[in-house]
Amino acid sequence: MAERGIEIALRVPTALDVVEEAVDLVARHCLASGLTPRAARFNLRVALAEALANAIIYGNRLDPGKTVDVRVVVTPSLLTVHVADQGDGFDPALVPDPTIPERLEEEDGRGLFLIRQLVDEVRFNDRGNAICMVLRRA
Amino acid sequence: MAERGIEIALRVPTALDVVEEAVDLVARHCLASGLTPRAARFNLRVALAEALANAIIYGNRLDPGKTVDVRVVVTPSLLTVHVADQGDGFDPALVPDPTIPERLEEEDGRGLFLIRQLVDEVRFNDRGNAICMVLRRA
Amino acid sequence: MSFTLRKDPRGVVVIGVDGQLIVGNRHELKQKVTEALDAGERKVLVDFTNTGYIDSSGLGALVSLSKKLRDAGGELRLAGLNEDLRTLFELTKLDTLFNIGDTTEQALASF
Amino acid sequence: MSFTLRKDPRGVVVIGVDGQLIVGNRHELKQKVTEALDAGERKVLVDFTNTGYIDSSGLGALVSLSKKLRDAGGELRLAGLNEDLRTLFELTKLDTLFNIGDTTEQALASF
Ligand SMILES: Nc1ncnc2c1ncn2[C@@H]1O[C@H](COP(=O)(O)OP(=O)(O)O)[C@@H](O)[C@H]1O
Ligand SMILES: Nc1ncnc2c1ncn2[C@@H]1O[C@H](COP(=O)(O)OP(=O)(O)O)[C@@H](O)[C@H]1O
Repeated sequence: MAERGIEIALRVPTALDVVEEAVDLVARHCLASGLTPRAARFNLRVALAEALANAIIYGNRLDPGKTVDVRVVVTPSLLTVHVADQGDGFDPALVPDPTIPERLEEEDGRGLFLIRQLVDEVRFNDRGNAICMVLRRA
Repeated sequence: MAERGIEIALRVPTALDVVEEAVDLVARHCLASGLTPRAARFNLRVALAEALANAIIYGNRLDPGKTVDVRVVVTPSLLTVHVADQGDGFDPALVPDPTIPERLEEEDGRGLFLIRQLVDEVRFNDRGNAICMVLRRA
Repeated sequence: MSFTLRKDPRGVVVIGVDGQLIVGNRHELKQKVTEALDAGERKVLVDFTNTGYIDSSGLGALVSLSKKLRDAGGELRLAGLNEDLRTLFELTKLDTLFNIGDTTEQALASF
Repeated sequence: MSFTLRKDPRGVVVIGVDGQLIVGNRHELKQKVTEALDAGERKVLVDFTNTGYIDSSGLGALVSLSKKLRDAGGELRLAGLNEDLRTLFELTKLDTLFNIGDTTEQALASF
């Protein structure tokens, strides 16, 4: 694998039916860039699908006039996936743990939790409309 | 297929060994965006590989400090692939036809010709460091 | 992204998830199970043998359907999860909430 | 991206192109053929049965090798091109320059 890889950026329309294609594209690229097969197939796919769904539904509120920007940066040791929507953002610190007994039977609220479990590091911008997920390469 | 597809952009390092990965990525995306399998597998692949090789060799003159930008735009009827290098550009009108008898045994000079044969439209920017290749969708 | 439905002779409605269970189709699954419930069914098995992916919305749909069936004196069970899908249930601790069979046959036999 | 070399009992050096013949490896092919020429060989067949892709540099390398062999009283022939690869030769009119066999066997039999 090249130390200095291809950097890809996707402009994704605000539509849930393109999430799969976007995830496919990024997962293949990450696999080619040295992410382990299991991490590319599972950790990255799940985390990116959740981040995209949140960006489309909560961030852009399904407004077809808005888009979601995805950017993947590969360095020798890390893969960083940025997902930015055009919404108002939110405060991730206010999202409760969905695995505590009182919340276990809630229908929603597992997306962000799964992302945090599946990638090595999660960061947000101050406004809260851009998430950055870091995965260690093979 | 979504009418309004995902737009992808790649920043490709000036290195011949990443051409294949970049072509793979774009070809898959174009196939998913409604390009015919034959055009995605053959016409687009060959044209993009030639454009990238030219951008890396003649445009960026193999300077690892430079990059090549690839952008794919999908509209309902067309797929447009832009390849821009950071070189001085050239005048494509001065490139001779490699199929005339006097030139048939030349070693080089078939890249641009193949591109023109394989895509539906070819345009350059004024400086000549960015090529735009248009393919009709299925 | 579709669901198949069959009634097992042992009195269990088996719903197969073909492809994915995600935010885009979870309502369809909810509708299918609710219809079965309205028709008097109380035992539902969701079969993930042919499922590639479940997102957090899909997990949530299963949680709410499970509760609904339990409230009606029934039960929702799961089977056929591959390693990746099972990991999703473990990470979210939903493996403690569901009866998860390795295979459909095993789940049916013990229902 | 490698080349296999064998000597056919009929006196032809057969070079197989595994994967691709492109700007990045065309020099390797040139070297292999030049070495064969230096060793006295005059009949060379390039076998593309296992080749996925040839770029314009690869085509150019074949043109110059063909000329080199012809100048030495020999010949370079091609075989095993799939439909896509054959199209490349047709578009560039190089199909008029080369003797192209459908299969390696056919090309060898008629060399
Ligand atoms: N991109 C975003 N923009 C605005 N709010 C968001 C965004 N992502 C998540 N949220 C908020 O965080 C909450 C929790 O998200 P998540 O854990 O993914 O669960 P769910 O999507 O099931 O609600 C959401 O309900 C939403 O209020
Ligand atoms: N991106 C580019 N920047 C500068 N010059 C270019 C570029 N692309 C092509 N050229 C010029 O056009 C010529 C013809 O290119 P091409 O038809 O691809 O054949 P070849 O690559 O075999 O020379 C090149 O030799 C080069 O001088």
